[in-house]
Amino acid sequence: MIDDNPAIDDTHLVDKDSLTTVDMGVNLGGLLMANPVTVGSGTFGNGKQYAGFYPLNRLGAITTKGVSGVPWAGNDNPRIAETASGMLNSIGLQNPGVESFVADELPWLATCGVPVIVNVSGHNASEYAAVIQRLETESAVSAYELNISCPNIDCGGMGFGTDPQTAYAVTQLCRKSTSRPLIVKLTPNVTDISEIACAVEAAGADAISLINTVLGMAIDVKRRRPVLARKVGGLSGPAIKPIALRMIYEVYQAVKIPLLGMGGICTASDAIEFMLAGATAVAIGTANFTDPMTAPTVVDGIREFCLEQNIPRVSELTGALL
Amino acid sequence: MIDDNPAIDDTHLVDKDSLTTVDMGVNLGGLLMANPVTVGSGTFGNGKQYAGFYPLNRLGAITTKGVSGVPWAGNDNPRIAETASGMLNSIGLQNPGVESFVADELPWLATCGVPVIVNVSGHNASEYAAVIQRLETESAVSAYELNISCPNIDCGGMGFGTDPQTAYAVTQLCRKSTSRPLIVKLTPNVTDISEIACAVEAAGADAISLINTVLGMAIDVKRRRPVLARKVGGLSGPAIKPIALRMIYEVYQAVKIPLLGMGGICTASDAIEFMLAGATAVAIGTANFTDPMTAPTVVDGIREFCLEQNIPRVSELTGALL
Amino acid sequence: MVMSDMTYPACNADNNRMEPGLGGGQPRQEFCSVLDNGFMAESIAKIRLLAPYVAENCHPGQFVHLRLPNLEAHILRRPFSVYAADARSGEIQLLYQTVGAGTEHLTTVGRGAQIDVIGPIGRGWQPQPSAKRVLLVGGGLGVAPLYMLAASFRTDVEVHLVMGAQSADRLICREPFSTYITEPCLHITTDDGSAGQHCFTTKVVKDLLDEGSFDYIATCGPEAMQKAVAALAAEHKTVCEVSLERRMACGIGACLSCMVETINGPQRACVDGPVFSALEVIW
Amino acid sequence: MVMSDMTYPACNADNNRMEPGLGGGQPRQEFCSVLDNGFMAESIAKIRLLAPYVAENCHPGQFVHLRLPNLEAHILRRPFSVYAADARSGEIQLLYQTVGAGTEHLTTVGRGAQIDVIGPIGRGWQPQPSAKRVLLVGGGLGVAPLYMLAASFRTDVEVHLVMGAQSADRLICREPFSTYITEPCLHITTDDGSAGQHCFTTKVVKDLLDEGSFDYIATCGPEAMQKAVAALAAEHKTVCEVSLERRMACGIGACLSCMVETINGPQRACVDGPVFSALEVIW
Ligand SMILES: Cc1cc2nc3c(=O)[nH]c(=O)nc-3n(C[C@H](O)[C@H](O)[C@H](O)COP(=O)(O)OP(=O)(O)OC[C@H]3O[C@@H](n4cnc5c(N)ncnc54)[C@H](O)[C@@H]3O)c2cc1C
Ligand SMILES: Cc1cc2nc3c(=O)[nH]c(=O)nc-3n(C[C@H](O)[C@H](O)[C@H](O)COP(=O)(O)OP(=O)(O)OC[C@H]3O[C@@H](n4cnc5c(N)ncnc54)[C@H](O)[C@@H]3O)c2cc1C
Ligand SMILES: Cc1cc2nc3c(=O)[nH]c(=O)nc-3n(C[C@H](O)[C@H](O)[C@H](O)COP(=O)(O)O)c2cc1C
Ligand SMILES: Cc1cc2nc3c(=O)[nH]c(=O)nc-3n(C[C@H](O)[C@H](O)[C@H](O)COP(=O)(O)O)c2cc1C
Ligand code: FES
Ligand code: FES
Repeated sequence: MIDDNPAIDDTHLVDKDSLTTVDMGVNLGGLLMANPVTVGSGTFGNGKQYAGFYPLNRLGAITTKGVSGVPWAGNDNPRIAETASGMLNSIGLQNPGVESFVADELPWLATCGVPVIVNVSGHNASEYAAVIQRLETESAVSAYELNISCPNIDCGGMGFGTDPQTAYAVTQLCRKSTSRPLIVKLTPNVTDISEIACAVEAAGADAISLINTVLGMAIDVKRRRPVLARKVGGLSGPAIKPIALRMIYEVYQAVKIPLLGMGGICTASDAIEFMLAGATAVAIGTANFTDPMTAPTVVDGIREFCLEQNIPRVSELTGALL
Repeated sequence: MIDDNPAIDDTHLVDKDSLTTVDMGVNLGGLLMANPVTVGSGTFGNGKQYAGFYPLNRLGAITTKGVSGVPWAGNDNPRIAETASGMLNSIGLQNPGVESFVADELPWLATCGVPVIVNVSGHNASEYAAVIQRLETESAVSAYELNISCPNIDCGGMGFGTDPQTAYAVTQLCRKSTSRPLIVKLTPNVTDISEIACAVEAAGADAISLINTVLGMAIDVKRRRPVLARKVGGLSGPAIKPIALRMIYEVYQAVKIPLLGMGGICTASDAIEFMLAGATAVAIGTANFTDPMTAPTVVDGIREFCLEQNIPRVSELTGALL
Repeated sequence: MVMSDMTYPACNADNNRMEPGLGGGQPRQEFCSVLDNGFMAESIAKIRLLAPYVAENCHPGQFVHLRLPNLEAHILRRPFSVYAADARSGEIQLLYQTVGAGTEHLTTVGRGAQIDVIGPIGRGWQPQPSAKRVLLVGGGLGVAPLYMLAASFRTDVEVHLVMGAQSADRLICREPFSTYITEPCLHITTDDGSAGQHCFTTKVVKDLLDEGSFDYIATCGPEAMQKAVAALAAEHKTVCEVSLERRMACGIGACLSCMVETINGPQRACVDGPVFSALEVIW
Repeated sequence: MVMSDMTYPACNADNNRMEPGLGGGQPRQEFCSVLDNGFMAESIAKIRLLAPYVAENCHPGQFVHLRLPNLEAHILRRPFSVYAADARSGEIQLLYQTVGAGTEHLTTVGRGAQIDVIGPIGRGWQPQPSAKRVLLVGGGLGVAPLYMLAASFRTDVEVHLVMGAQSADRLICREPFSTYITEPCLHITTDDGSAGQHCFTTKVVKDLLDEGSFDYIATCGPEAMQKAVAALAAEHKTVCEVSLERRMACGIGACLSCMVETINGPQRACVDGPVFSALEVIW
């Protein structure tokens, strides 16, 4: 899957018994990452908030908050609820729109020394494509992640990700707009995730990211109301890890393009589980809230694991279940 | 929904300020339960194992382990894995078959003084119907729960619950075999749970139970293998509660028949959340493992809540979101 | 639990809105030892932590975001105002009310336990340096973020405090506040009349504003109370700041869980607040 | 940590297969105080619990299923063999090895903490009452369920023990066992030769069986070792019981997580075992 990456094609040089360094580089559908760890869109702002905790170039890539063509207001408060080993959110892709993103966020992101994956939202296929077209001339952008899986907006979002035809159509239109790496992010709220994965692969996606949040709900029994103003929201965090892993495992068998795995990753061991199931790279989402140092800690832990296990290239972990 | 239950039609007699008793009775599609709490099939054996912890007539009903026409061997070991606030199982409906169930389990169950819901499994529609036909003459049986949602068998099980046509067909065939309350248990592993719920309602189900387990996976990074011998399994426990609640909430709006809610219930407050979302009764599953006293504790807690909140009949909680 | 032996950092008038995590007095993650933790009244407790960075850098009105120890299934941190901070000893104090699983559990954490703390966070109080007569209004545990503010004024500022509680036994901070605010300026109210005046804080605020003018009002407590205080302040054309609570995930400006509607568009309670100009907020 | 001042219930030959939860000496839920908890060797610890019901009713080879305190996201209990039980004082002791999150965390639980315990559970050892010369074979922490068994034999029974460990410092129970089994009958092996013979237990078992006949063998430890011991026993036509570990959810026979393949069909390790006749097991 990533045989075309010359930087990591040196197994023959490595003396397994004296491994002192690990090649942490991965190639996510054309996006070269110095290590396999990025962040989950929407859980990391546009990076500034975490820059005081560690230099962001310790990440393999930054993934931005969802960006749409025009400003979106998002949903009413409360927007979050805590659940057992997880949380629900119904932020609703609040964002100031692509122009403001280009003006206020991109210049700073360009200075971080790390690839930038822009997460793209829209209410219909042409809105997605319009965001991409606007960003094509921006050199700070390295790749796009199409969010066709947000459960928190009424029109667009998850609707695109539950139907193979619509998923195909939006991917194809965006594909025509860019030759940059195009990642399509899928929703787990489907009967057959492989079917959707195959559709977006056929439409020209370079990689697939999964999973977005699982539709869920919480109720306040005293107030007799849903906790979230929007009633339902997206479940994320450790609770959903087994669901995410299963889907990575299924999709890895169904498609040839690489996978960006996420859903409840908190530790290096979690991340390695995702890679073994078939992910080329992984994203840290909700765990950023629990511990802002999660992402660099996971990077270090993956490296240590490879050293211990005499694995010279991290990319060897991908799909390497025995 | 349960207006036809005369036993609980006495609101006008109750002085709200001096509530000292609560009518805990519910009517689950014709099955009268003394309180709204039963157990999740497969998490309670056939009851004997818990009879030493409390008298089983503290439950509203006992739900048996899945029963098939002939003995089923189940899956290889390991069959379980612990996950964050949850567990995976791939038991695979191991059971000694309906004849052995009738000979070895029913006589004892008949002595418990509590309705018995037999959970029915099959590889095809006629196998389900055959189990029901065999049990029709057994007076100890009060209701059937069709498990068309088990993720742990290759043929049958969840396959029935992900397609509305098949769900309709199996329900219809079983409906023809019995006039006892027929509950159909749905899988959450679908894009649109309401569609399946409507299909089984149209086919004559008296009630719907949901959710069965969510398909998931765990990987042992050191051994580089899936933890479960069957690789994937069903996720249950508190982790899935938000998913279950959301599905109850959706299905309650889609069908008229009553719902038996389950998925991660550990406390009375959890159970009340399910009732507010639309469940007429609830089942305690995985929590039996964590604490064998969960079910009676939940019954007591629901009663206390009703007393505190001046709710004379527990059935008033069903769907009572403000 | 005596507070009077502590000194507090003076209020820094340069306390601008911060984008956290960019160095300077920005939030950091500290692993803090619990020095002491115990009830002060029914369902109200105080925890003392060794948090040198927060203690040194915290402005009045800022908060910390802490991870509940030994509650692994509760993955979100919990925000608490810094009640007191002593840069010399590195100690901070938080007051908290047991309202749910997290705060209930927090009461079981003993001396010596380690707590993962992010702080100091947010925009604190920003009284005009020229303010000469100021009014602080705290309802319930809303007094917590007002204590460092009270301590921050120069001695020539006349500081009034209206402190409301359900009942006398819940007036937990009366004594410490008396170091900075004494009798004629200290106005107590209780819902049940068991101490001070038998009314809500807003009644006293109204009377005080009617009696004489203030340069600055700071209020924290139930949102309905803050809204009412804000309305009174607006009526009397008095500068007023409020401190708003929202459910928070990240606590550092990244997730947009904690939005407050303002006339300047949606703002994050965690880093654009929790203290807002009362005129800015769309209630 | 001295064991010799404890007495143990005699082995009950009527210890039939139990369907738990039906009264009598059946499993109950007890909330137990931790009396003591500490390391005995690297990654091996002993915990003492006040568990009067288990202490009174436990047969050698039975286990308890305990809930990990303060690990709310770990919803499954953990099974541990009862190492020692004193009906008089109500105390039980467990030996445990830190192998994962649960056992790691258990080491942090201090004196006075409460642990939710279900027990005693399962089919214990069932040596023939007529047995005169018996052999116990314990690998690693597999010695734990053998200690109460050793204590249960009448003094006219010749009890041999083969005790294997990785190294000398991990031979944690040598001293307590010596109350019941002395020199010529105590056979030590270590993987690294740092104590006793430098070999696996199975080598010694083979030698002993070749030298003279035994009436009964009981073994616990790594499954490969148990299988090898079972094969040697079968060769020598000696009655042999093994104690098997399986992942357990309920621990009381309800969930079918813990199946063992036997010639009598699938059996539950928790209640049909953990002790099985070696001849019954399909390895
Ligand atoms: C900036 C700020 C400062 C605060 N300062 C204090 C203080 O000094 N003392 C004090 O007692 N409380 C304070 N609070 C409220 C405190 O954060 C909540 O009481 C606490 O989070 C409740 O946690 P729980 O687990 O006990 O409740 P639960 O209801 O079980 O919590 C569930 C979820 O809701 C959130 N939540 C519940 N109530 C509130 C609330 N009032 N505000 C924000 N989130 C909430 C929790 O953080 C958690 O994510 C402050 C809140 C904010 C936003
Ligand atoms: C009947 C019986 C008696 C036992 N007696 C002892 C004893 O006296 N001393 C001792 O140190 N250990 C004993 N064990 C093993 C002990 O239960 C496990 O080491 C322990 O559950 C590991 O928990 P963990 O959270 O540290 O490991 P993790 O690997 O994190 O646990 C994950 C899951 O796997 C299960 N698991 C992991 N290892 C085992 C195992 N070997 N057997 C069964 N389940 C396992 C856990 O219970 C849990 O459900 C016994 C097991 C059984 C079945
Ligand atoms: C608060 C919050 C906001 C999110 N916003 C977005 C978003 O804007 N675009 C998107 O594609 N995914 C969004 N997600 C989904 C995450 O990127 C991620 O797919 C999901 O949370 C699962 O990973 P986790 O369990 O590690 O958080 C959001 C998740 C959370 C919790
Ligand atoms: C070990 C185990 C065995 C189960 N066996 C069955 C079964 O035989 N038939 C069935 O319909 N559901 C079975 N289930 C599903 C439960 O009845 C229940 O629907 C599910 O676990 C969700 O509820 P919970 O989270 O409270 O456990 C089983 C679940 C577990 C954990
Ligand atoms: S809590 Fe995340 S932005 Fe305020
Ligand atoms: S652990 Fe449930 S049957 Fe043995």
